[in-house]
Amino acid sequence: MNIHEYQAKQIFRDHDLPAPPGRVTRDADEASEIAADYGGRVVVKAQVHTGGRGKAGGVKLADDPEEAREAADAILGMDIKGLTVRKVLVTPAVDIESEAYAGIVMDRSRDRPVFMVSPEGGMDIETVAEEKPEAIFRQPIDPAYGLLPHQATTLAYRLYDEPKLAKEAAGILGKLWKAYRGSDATMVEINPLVRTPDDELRAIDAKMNLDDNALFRHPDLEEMRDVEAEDDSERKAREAGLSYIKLDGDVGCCVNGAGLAMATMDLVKYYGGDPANFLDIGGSSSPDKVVSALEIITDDPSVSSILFNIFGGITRCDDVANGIVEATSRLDLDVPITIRLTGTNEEEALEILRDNGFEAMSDMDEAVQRAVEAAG
Amino acid sequence: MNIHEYQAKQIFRDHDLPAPPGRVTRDADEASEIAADYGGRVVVKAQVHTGGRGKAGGVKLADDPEEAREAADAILGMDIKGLTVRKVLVTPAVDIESEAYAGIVMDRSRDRPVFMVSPEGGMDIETVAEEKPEAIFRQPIDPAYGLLPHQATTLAYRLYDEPKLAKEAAGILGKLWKAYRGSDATMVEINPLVRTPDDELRAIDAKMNLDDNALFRHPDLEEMRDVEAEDDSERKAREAGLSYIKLDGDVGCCVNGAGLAMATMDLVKYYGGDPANFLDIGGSSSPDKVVSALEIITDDPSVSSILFNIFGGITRCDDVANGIVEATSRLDLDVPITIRLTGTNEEEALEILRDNGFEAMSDMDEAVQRAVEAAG
Amino acid sequence: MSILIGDDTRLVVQGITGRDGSFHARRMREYGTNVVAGVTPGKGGQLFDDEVPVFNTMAQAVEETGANASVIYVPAAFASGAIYEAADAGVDLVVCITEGLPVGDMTRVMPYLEERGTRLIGPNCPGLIVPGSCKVGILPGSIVEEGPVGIVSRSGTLTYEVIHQLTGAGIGQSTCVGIGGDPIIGTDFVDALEMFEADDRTEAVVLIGEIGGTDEQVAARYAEEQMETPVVGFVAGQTAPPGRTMGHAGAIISGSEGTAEEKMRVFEEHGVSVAERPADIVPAIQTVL
Amino acid sequence: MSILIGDDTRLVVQGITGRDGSFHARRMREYGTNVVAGVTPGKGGQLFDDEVPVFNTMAQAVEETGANASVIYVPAAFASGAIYEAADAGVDLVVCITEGLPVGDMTRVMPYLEERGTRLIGPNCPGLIVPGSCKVGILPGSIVEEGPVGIVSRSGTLTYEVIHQLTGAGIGQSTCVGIGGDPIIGTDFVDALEMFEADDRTEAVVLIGEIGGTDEQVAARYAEEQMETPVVGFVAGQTAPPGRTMGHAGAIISGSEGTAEEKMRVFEEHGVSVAERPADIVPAIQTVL
Repeated sequence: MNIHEYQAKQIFRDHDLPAPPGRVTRDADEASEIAADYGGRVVVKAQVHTGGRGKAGGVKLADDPEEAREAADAILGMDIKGLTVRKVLVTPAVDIESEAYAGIVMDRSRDRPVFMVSPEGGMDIETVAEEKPEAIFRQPIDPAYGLLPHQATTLAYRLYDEPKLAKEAAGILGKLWKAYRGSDATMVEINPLVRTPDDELRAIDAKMNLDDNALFRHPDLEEMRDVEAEDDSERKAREAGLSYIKLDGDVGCCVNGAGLAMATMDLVKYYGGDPANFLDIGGSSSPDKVVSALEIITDDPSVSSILFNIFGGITRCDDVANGIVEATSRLDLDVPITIRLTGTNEEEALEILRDNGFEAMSDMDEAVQRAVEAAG
Repeated sequence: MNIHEYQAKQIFRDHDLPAPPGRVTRDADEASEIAADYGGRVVVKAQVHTGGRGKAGGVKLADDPEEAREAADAILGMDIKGLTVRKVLVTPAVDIESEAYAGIVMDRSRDRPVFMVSPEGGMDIETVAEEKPEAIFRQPIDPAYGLLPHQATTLAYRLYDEPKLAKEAAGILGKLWKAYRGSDATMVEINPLVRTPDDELRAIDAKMNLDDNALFRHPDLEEMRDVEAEDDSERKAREAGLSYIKLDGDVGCCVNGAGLAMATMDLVKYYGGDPANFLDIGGSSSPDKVVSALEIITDDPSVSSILFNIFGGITRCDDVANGIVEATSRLDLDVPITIRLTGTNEEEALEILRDNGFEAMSDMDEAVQRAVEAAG
Repeated sequence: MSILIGDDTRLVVQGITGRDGSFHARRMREYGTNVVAGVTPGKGGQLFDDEVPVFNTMAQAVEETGANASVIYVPAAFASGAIYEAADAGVDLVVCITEGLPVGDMTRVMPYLEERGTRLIGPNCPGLIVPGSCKVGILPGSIVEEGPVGIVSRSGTLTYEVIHQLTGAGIGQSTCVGIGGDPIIGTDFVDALEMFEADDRTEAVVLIGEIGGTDEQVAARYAEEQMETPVVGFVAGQTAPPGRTMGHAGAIISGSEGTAEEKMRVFEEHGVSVAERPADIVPAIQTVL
Repeated sequence: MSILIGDDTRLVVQGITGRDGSFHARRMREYGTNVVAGVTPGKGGQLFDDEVPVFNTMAQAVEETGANASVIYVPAAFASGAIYEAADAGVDLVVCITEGLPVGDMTRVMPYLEERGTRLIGPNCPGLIVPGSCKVGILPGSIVEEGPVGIVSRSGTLTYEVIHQLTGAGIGQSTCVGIGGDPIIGTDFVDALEMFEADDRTEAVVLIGEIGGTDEQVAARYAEEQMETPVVGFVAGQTAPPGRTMGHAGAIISGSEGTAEEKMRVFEEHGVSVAERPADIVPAIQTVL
């Protein structure tokens, strides 16, 4: 789960990390009031789930409350990489002597988190990795031990030669690890970690990704989910326990299993069509799930053909068939449906479908071709 | 460092372990008052650093305050395995349905702690190990992971079949691990862990050994040291940074290095003498340490001959020689001293000693023989 | 012959009294798997289906029955605990069907298993099946057939699809292994390929990958350098957008390395036959057999 | 030849600016040890004795100097941290002279080192010396002499005594290793015996044990089963009372196994020549050489 900068900074502050104060608002007038409260120069920052806000004009300096109002007004409603800005963070500006980077990501090839720091902060770490790879320092973390004190110190000396600064940075890295581990994050980043002219260190930007699978033990973090930022249909799918991602095509796909769902999308493309979505109705799917799935697919106006591809294993084909019958009787469907069913309780399913005027096929390629043709 | 039952129980309670309440006193009248406060039956228990209190009569049941006074009066001042009882613990008696054992010790051969439980509690675990080894269950603990929840559960089911009791026991074992780890203990024991007739679990006795090397991070635990229970000379040695253990013989030994000190004692025995002590003056020994060492040795009235055996490495022989000269000028020594010095700055040392009327030898066996003869 | 499981497998079902555990314990027994025990804390002493003893702990189950493998059907919050417990009890193989394990839990589980030499399949996997002999997990027994092809896959139903097509074409399987769709898994492609290479019944291997990570690339290099057995590869997710998690927690493209195109390119580079569609797998296998 | 250290050793001194670290860094350099760097956090950039560069971290020291071994002279509270740091920096050998490390710290250090293949000598040990070539630790260089006898010991000064007597009798040493007196140590008797057995310069080994634990017994069995090189054993603490810690944290008799008598009995049982006194070691070695 992605969270916003202002939320990540709240987690930072809860872990005693030096994130500057800030308040979030959806209103330009309030942005101006916040700026007045802080006094002096502030930064107004778009809160959206994507990088590259700065380049897109989503981050603006404001010298006084009036400028803050103007900045907020310009940013709110802005479209950044397809996402609408609904909130801005107003935060006192910090003087910058130099910028560093500190982050923790999961290294899949080593089955463990890796801590990364670079004295080259402020830009995308991927850009640094390309342009100046020797400026990135990595420390794999033994998950049973966590970040060891000497590792924090060693990383800190990669950023600062001065013992006083290195000591402070080591403390910050230690707390960053605790924030990462304590929140079950899969990614955390301070970029830039700013050194001020009077040698203070400040986390000027904060990014965090939380492990969806671990949210059950963090109800407070689950509340940070920005349901507004989600696509409506994706939210609906999540709430129904379905895995759904909207795409640009016109063939709506309803499949059981993520791998088969991807393979089905690929096959739609292979036969000249364009998949409208990824949708996995999951393992033990009840008729209810099928109803929700069909609702979500038909809510998408681009969909001009619907394809069911079900391989019954734990999923029972008759459950899916019942779901299709139920959903089509409730919804006023005006797009053609192609159904492919095979596996557990296939016979019962075919009978249910036939009894309700549906045809079903058993070959995946044929079904996909039919659905692509139906989309026209 | 050994601590008393009442201190271990305090650590237990700090970790939310079900140790019954109790108060400690040196006074039989106060014991009676405590018993009156608690009301009902109490147990009066000698607080000494040794096992086998029960057999020695150091644990008594008392039905009323007057009996508690009598019990305390009988126990206070009692000698148990050479130790004088100075304090008793007065604690409400608990009804016993069954007794189990739970403990954690360091397993040197595996470099890790091992958790042990047995449904056969109340007696010495060594006795159980001998008489009914199949009733002891062991779980080595991975030090980087600590006691894992399933390990606590598995051990708990070794003690109780009933899920409710096993669940409670698992919680207790988890807290016992935290008490062990959090105190840097080298041993902890609940024996017996009592099941009451109404199915409550209670830690009726508590034993803990703390790692001396880790006390620097537990100033609160360091305060639990019972200096009264230490031999005077051993306390003095500890305060002077010396390693000293009093023995029964008459040849006082002053050696640098624990291994050489043991080998010297062995050699005294080999040549027909009896070592009066183990004494290691340590690595970088100053003249002051030598003075303290000589004071401690000469405080022992059984000593009739003193042997110095010094192999200079980090220890400089001239430092030791100066210490001997200084100490002998301050103390009124009436026992013969045999000195063996070799290694770093040996020549300077010999000169210092000669100048002050001492003779010194360089062969260890000769020196030991001489010291044994001098003891008569 | 087979890999990992077979007639000698003595299986414990962890979570046998739960909804999924009991359902699949029955399916496994029907298939002929030797389910010697079940474990559910607090339900020790019961008999499952009047025959399989249930224990409170894995340690007791293994002591009493000599079990050497376990399969886990417990909720995600308790699944890593079940894996640790199985490892401590000393079984050689642990198959974790449960999905949704926090990745942080898995990072800590892995070194614990490695130190103890315990092999994990999964989590978030369908398990494995040796046609005609033994099934551990949820793979449907009805679609498999004895034969010479080993199958290793990150997917569930896509694997069933492939098996179904192979069986339909008269090509049986030696062992089918679903290694799971999570970013951190116990047994990876290379581990499975190594075992298939050593298995004298397996004459060809189908490797079913998907987007995310670089395990397919590593496997391709391994196949070229260490294997004589031919490998046919398929990669799901050619149309998946970058940066989105496609159902499986591990199926997410970050950077250029995790794309299907790249994986298929590396397959080809290292002599692994690439199947563009699932339906291309059957002819590809017929070619190499 | 020698074991563990030699002319190829490139040593970092951890804690080089401290009292003990600086003193012994000088002694080691005088002896000819190639001290390539020192580490003291916050003192990076200095030169020790105008020649040895000091770094803030072990990682920097190893990167800049290609060091392959380190020796630790830092206070007990920081010593386990220094061991972890050395392991992460990638040196092969870490020698920890510091005494007084909490045993709990050591239990956690050990598996960390094992996973990384880092060898630890100590803690609470005098280190090691190869006469005429290299010294790492605090063993006095003046008492050793090149020769055929390997020495491994849990003690410090007792080892000096034995070396002194051997040298006095004209018997030189191949390598002398003090493994330390703590209950948990990195390299034990068996590890050292294995290396001595493989070392073609070592023709006989003196093993100096003491009360506590069962390492001597394990070593005796190893010597009998795995070694051709003869071993002479000595055990200090024949007169030590049970249950008391004799200076070394590891020297405590608990139960019957840890007594000197038992250890000497097991030595004899397994063909290790037993020296009753230190002075018996020289003739015993002369017999086996």
